[in-house]
Amino acid sequence: MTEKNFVITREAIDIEAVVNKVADRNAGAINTFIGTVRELTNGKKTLYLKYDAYIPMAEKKLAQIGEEIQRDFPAAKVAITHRIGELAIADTAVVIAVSTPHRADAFTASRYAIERIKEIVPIWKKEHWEDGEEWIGDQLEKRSYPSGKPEKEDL
Amino acid sequence: MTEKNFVITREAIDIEAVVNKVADRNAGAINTFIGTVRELTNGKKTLYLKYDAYIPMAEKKLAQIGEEIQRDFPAAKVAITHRIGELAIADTAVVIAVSTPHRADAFTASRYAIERIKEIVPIWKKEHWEDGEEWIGDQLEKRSYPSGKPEKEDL
Amino acid sequence: MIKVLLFADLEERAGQRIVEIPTAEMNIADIRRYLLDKFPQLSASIRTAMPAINEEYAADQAVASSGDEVAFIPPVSGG
Amino acid sequence: MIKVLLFADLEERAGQRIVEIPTAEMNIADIRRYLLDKFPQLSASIRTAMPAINEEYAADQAVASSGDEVAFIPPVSGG
Repeated sequence: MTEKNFVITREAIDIEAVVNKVADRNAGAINTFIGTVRELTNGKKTLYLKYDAYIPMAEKKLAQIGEEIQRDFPAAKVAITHRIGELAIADTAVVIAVSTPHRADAFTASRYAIERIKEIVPIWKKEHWEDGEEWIGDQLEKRSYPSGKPEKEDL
Repeated sequence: MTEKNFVITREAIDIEAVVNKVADRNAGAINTFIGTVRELTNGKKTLYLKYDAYIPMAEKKLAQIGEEIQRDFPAAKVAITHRIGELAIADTAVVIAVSTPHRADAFTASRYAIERIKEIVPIWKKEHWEDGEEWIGDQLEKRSYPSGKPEKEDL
Repeated sequence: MIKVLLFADLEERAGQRIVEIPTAEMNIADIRRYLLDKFPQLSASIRTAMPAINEEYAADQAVASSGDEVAFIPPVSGG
Repeated sequence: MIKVLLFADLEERAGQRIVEIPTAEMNIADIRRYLLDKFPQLSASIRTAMPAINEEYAADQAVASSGDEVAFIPPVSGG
């Protein structure tokens, strides 16, 4: 898996280009997860978003997610592109593509990748509403880090 | 949901065009399942495939799958394109796109759609190997139909 | 006249996709017998095929009328 | 000299992304204290930020040396 399968970009993401990175003669299934900017969250209207990232570490952590997937599914191919900068409603923020010989694994791995992005990849989203703006933290809302950092097994 | 979200075609499938059909201001997630032609199945080498379909009924059954998904996830948008004719290794046979406000539902619905296609949509695949060819039946391999037809609840 | 469609290996074995039965009414079970009489080579395959009338799956007891389109659908393998 | 990066609300509160600490060695806990001393307005946020050294998450006891890049990573929200 080459490093350029895991990319942070300021440009609009070409979905087909990400999918093509994982195309494979022995793949029977490709699962693609596309994260898009939603207008309404809990009834509150988003005007636009800004994403920022610690780019080199973010690309490294995306690649790590790819390696974690290949540990479970050695035949899998993974590509992830995340966009940063200002995004409008319905814009694509992230595209994950995973190919595997059999379809169940592609679903499992793609789901794993998006959850893992929300755990370990240094990317931040700032929501801009009509009445203010805020950096959004920890969308997983599944755990807090009382020690100020994730436990070893989370990273 | 318009009927043209559910299409049988003889042309190569434009993945981005299928995804665009489900784009939505209130979608936060789009899951895409892409079925591709795999070269090796149980060690046997496929040269190419031929798909055939009962086209009007197949499009109707794809639309029915979309309605079944909306019964469970009313905010979901669904589009499915299945290609027929002769396909080469790594060609795309089917593209399913589902958008939902929240990501878990997009995964669930997309998985449901591909399993359901393999149950009820009148499309057939003929594998061509070096030493022969065969129409492939019931890839689910989960049930047989002793009565010669699926039970009512399967349709 | 009832129009009957055969697909995949059924079509291949029969050597044709469309069979026209010159009758006003016939139920699915009788249509299956009619086809087996005309194409004995369908024997194994037509038993596992699902019948449909006018693009909806139908039971063996369902009756097709003149103008209806009946189809025999072998186990599907799309995706 | 240790280079420290602040992101998201940390950057906004500090008014800068890069802080340079003129020292040969310092552990993460001490770097956090150094930053709080310089930018008291980071108080709430820096406690929930994860430290990293040279692009890998690191513990509070980990020691950064001159030339290393330390980062404080607020709860992430990509995807």
